[in-house]
Amino acid sequence: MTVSPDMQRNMLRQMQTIRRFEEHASEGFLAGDIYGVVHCYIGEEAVAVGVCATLTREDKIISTHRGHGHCIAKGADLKRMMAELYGRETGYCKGKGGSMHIADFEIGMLGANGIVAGGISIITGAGLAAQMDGNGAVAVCFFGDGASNAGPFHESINIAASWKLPVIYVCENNLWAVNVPAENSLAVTDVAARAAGYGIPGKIVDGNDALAVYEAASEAVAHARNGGGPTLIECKTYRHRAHTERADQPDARPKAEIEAWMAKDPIDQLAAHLKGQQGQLTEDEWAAMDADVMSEVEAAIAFAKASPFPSTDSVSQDVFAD
Amino acid sequence: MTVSPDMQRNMLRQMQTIRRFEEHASEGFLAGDIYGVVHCYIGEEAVAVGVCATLTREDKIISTHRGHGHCIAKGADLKRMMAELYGRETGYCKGKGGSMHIADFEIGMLGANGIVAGGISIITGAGLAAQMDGNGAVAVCFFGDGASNAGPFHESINIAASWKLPVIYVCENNLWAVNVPAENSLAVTDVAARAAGYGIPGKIVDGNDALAVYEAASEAVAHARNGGGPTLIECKTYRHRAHTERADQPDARPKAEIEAWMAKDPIDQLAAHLKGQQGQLTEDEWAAMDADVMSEVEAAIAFAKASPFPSTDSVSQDVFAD
Amino acid sequence: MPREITYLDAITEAIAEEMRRDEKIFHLSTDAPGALLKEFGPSRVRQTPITESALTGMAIGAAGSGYRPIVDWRLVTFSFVAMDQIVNQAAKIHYMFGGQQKFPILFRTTVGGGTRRAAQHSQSPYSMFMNLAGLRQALPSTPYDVKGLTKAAIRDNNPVVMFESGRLGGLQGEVPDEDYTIPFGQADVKREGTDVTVVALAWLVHEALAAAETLAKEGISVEVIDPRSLVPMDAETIRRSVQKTGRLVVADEAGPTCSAAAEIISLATEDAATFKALQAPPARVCAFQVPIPYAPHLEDHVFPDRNRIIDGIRTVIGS
Amino acid sequence: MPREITYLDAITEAIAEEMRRDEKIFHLSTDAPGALLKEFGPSRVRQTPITESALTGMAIGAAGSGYRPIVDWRLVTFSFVAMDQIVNQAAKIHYMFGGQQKFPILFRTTVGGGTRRAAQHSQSPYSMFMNLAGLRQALPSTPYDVKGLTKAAIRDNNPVVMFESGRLGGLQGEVPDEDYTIPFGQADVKREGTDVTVVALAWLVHEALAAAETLAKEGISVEVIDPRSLVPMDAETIRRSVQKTGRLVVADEAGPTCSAAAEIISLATEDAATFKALQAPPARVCAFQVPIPYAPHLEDHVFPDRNRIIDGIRTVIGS
Ligand SMILES: Cc1ncc(C[n+]2csc(CCOP(=O)(O)OP(=O)(O)O)c2C)c(N)n1
Ligand SMILES: Cc1ncc(C[n+]2csc(CCOP(=O)(O)OP(=O)(O)O)c2C)c(N)n1
Ligand SMILES: [Mg+2]
Ligand SMILES: [Mg+2]
Repeated sequence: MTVSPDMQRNMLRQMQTIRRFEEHASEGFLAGDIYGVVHCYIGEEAVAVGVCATLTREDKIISTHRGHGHCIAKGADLKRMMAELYGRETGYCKGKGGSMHIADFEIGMLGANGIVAGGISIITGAGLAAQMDGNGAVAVCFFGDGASNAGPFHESINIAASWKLPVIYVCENNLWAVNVPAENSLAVTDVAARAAGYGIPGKIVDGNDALAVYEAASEAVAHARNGGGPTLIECKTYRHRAHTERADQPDARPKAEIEAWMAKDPIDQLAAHLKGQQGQLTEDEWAAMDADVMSEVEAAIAFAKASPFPSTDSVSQDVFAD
Repeated sequence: MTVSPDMQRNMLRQMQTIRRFEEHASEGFLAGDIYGVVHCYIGEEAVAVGVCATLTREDKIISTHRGHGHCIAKGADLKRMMAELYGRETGYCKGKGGSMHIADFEIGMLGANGIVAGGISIITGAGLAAQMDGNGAVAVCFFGDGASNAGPFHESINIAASWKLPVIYVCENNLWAVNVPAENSLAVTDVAARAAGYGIPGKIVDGNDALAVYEAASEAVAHARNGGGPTLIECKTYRHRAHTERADQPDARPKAEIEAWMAKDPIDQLAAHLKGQQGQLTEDEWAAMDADVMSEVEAAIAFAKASPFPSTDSVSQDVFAD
Repeated sequence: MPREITYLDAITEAIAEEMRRDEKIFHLSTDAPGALLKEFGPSRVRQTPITESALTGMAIGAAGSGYRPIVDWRLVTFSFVAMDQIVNQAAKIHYMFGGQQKFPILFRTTVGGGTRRAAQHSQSPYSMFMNLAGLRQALPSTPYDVKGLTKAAIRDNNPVVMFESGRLGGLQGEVPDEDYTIPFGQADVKREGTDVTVVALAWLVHEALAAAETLAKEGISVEVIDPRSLVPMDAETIRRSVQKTGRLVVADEAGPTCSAAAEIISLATEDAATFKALQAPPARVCAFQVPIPYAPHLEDHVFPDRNRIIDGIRTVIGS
Repeated sequence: MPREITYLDAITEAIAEEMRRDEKIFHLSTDAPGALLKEFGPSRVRQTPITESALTGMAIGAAGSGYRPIVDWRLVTFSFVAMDQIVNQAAKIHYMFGGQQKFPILFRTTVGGGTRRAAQHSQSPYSMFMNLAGLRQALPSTPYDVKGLTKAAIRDNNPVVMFESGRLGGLQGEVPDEDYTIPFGQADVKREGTDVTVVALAWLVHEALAAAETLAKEGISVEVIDPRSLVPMDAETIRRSVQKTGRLVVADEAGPTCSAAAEIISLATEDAATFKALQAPPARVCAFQVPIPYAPHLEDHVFPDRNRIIDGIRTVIGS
């Protein structure tokens, strides 16, 4: 499958946007401007971007506690995202959600979620809605290796497979769930092996290779749009940072493992791939792209900082819809 | 694997005991002497008996809403079982549990359960206890095809497989869950296919053939006792009766399907097998065995009927243990 | 033209009428209701695997995608496997996401005992749901109320939990032919009286009415209030009644601890005017705080009934 | 010799001491506590998959097989995925099976807000558990109490839910060196007073003590009662206090509806002697009945604190 250089550059830019956004999210968190908890996606950008590049605005996705990357890849507004992290009125959730709860239903981003595996059945319901709509839209479920051991994974995929729902289940196997290595809690090496229990295709893909992810996702999306039902795609990847951005937390992962994966950075890889193709990306263009991304992120920060905090009266609003 | 004729006769007798016990449970229910709900196991006796014949008293089992067969196969006392159905003080649960909640921890029967898939993690914990005890005991989980779609199935088997717990998961695939055919809710034809997602052996066996069940269970039990971890055994079987004994309930199952399975009655099959072996079971012996079983069941009924109802004071007892 | 239909038929009618009106409504449950399945077919009335948790989540996702799902958990027992989706998702999602999307969902579920099905299948845990913010809830006691509240619930743009009383499924009552809804948050005075207020829920409404009838013969005038809707709860109607009668008994099939009855007593006593009017301690006439036992006479002993309500009333009026 | 240790260390100490004493005790959680893991190793302090439901069920099975498991659900948020095992199994299994087997299990879980982690991760739903029959429950407010109650919980032959206040994890307090337990069902009078009774839970105990200190300067004498154990609840101590002071405020971090606060108000008002002694309506000083928002000033606005307790006290004493 060939991905046009334009598209590759777009993907690279999105990946870099995720990275720069999160680098700031971490800083802002450590500075005390961003509250609660921040889980960074850094190192895994190729998954969200590779998958979402195959989707249209009508398609839906759902995310996890590690949600910034999925939001950005689906086209969320950096300003409203950052404002949400800053707890401002202009944020996606009016300051009520924070990092773990960003959603944008307008663009089909059905939300980050503080519950491991909590979104899997929700997006499966969106897949049912898409099937009932009959317009060929699909729904994509992002979830971790840890989530693949939880009941909702099983219940939802079984239903999606039985009903041939247009859902793509994308496991981000970053080998760890907080401080528990996947090999200690996953009875099989490959989450994709579980597809056999539902009679659906299960694919393993290098989750640090955006183009490989794109290719696998394209096939799964086409399969789903054609009424073929769900696919389980396992993306082998890794987070560069600790589980959250809290300063004092333990990280049980071996240094050598971290370094080996850092060397396989998905952004470096895609940039190198483009650079390796005559005329597709020069060092200067790459630097300019990054500068552009940085200024977009800075604009988002400025927007967030300039936005008012919500009024305390708002705590009683939106408990119920009209 | 050869099963001694003595053992075969014991198995036949147990199967007949389950059947006669339940024939009366149904009568008693329709007569208004047994209350609430009664789910009969009739037609599936070969599964409980074939599996439990491989177990010792130290081994543990857990059951479902359809629990009489498992109780009897594990050696429960018919009198106390019947007394429980009759709501008497002498019942296993002192009249507090009824048909859906019979347990006998003394013999390693950890209980019937009103929640589909509710027992799967409980018996997995008993398997963990057995592993920690280190005495080679195993734990057996009986559950339905319907339960195999539920989250606890997945979570528990994954843990058992990861930790190599000595648990045997026995799916009683009777093709229906109330009025929903398995083919509508199970994404795969064979529940055993799910074993691949946990890296454990998955076996399919004729659940109406007690000796085939015995053989499969023996292997799985030996594997577990030797530290090999869990096995998933799927027994293809069928219930002869409606989902419960309530008089007015709909039964969506096709008549022809019911009849075809009635013709494969597990008791008839084992009896025929024994009769076919010179000198192992004559018609008269079989009639005598049945008469003996009947009188045992009748003694249980008499015991139940002669037992006092619990006092109303007892409602406040056993909320907490001392 | 009012007709007599059962409580269960009233629910089915409500759902069927709404499904005819709005094709975005569909129904999910592990055993599809026959009448609905027959009229609307298997794509709108779906028989599902036994996965109440997944169904609950799927309803949220479908609601967030423009549908108006109905999920029948059936016995409230089974709602507990879906509790994460209920507590952590359905109740909070509208608020947590800043109100950006509506989630119109009806969750149906049967509560109560009396069926001799023991502890797991005889529960009345509505107060566990009431403790949550973000779910409308009702517990109707008559065919008329259940139809009107079910229709209101389906038209509501929020997740609503409709607790259907298992004991009342066969109860006959008048229901008009015309379309009507009953707004959430409006209690109904089922009988007027002057000596004591009995706030009763579901089946206990009927027991309270029977108790009132008995006591009327002794000249004791009992007012029976049915909150109908649990969230929001119509504190005003209850307080007004207690201010009139000076006495309060709450009758409920659930155990007392942290129950709807405790909430009603708190709503009454913490209000200055009501507190002032109260002439005797309020009383909870509830089930014993125990799991529900199987044997019929044990089960019956655990639950409150008209006789226990009469005793409760006698205590608060000091007779 | 009493030492000062933190609330969290007191819990760890309690568990470690009990684990040294009884090798049938083991610990299951999705992220094993470092100190316990180090001392007892990975077979007694197990890191598990993220499956709180399975862990809860496994604890029941292991308890029924002679072990004394401890399950840490961690945030109470995650207990909801285990709710079927909690409600339908753990709470009922001893009763339902006629008392034939004991199920000694400690379920640990962290409750409360203040961490800016928004609606899902800031919950205080203890009353949902209190509504169930069959689970002992506690919510301690000091290192001393949490150690003594945790040890009592581990030795108890029932499933016990220990609600650990997230806000108090770092709180220092005196804890003796010697072995001790605190029996369930005994409230503690944290401060004696004569004008008003404040029954407060967990973090609010400390806020109530601060409020009492402030009001003491105005000559208002506040009695602060900490129930410590939620099930059983020590109604006697609360009633005795209210009979003395004639006034009751209940302060809790949970929302008011069907809350522990509602239960405490009911226990007080339905008792004849206490009702008679009450000179003003009782008051709930609780969180607003909303999901918990993320932004710090919003979150802080939702929760009660010493100032709101002071306001509540002023209202009930009419000053
Ligand atoms: C039901 C539940 N249990 C526990 C947690 C705490 N928790 C948050 S993230 C996490 C690890 C998730 O691992 P994985 O699914 O692999 O995602 P990753 O963090 O690796 O992206 C845990 C245990 C939770 N959020 N939800
Ligand atoms: C969680 C849950 N949901 C629904 C039910 C109602 N129910 C009781 S038995 C049953 C069917 C179970 O099917 P299966 O597991 O195949 O067992 P079988 O009855 O066929 O033996 C259902 C849906 C239940 N008991 N528990
Ligand atoms: Mg992971
Ligand atoms: Mg079945």
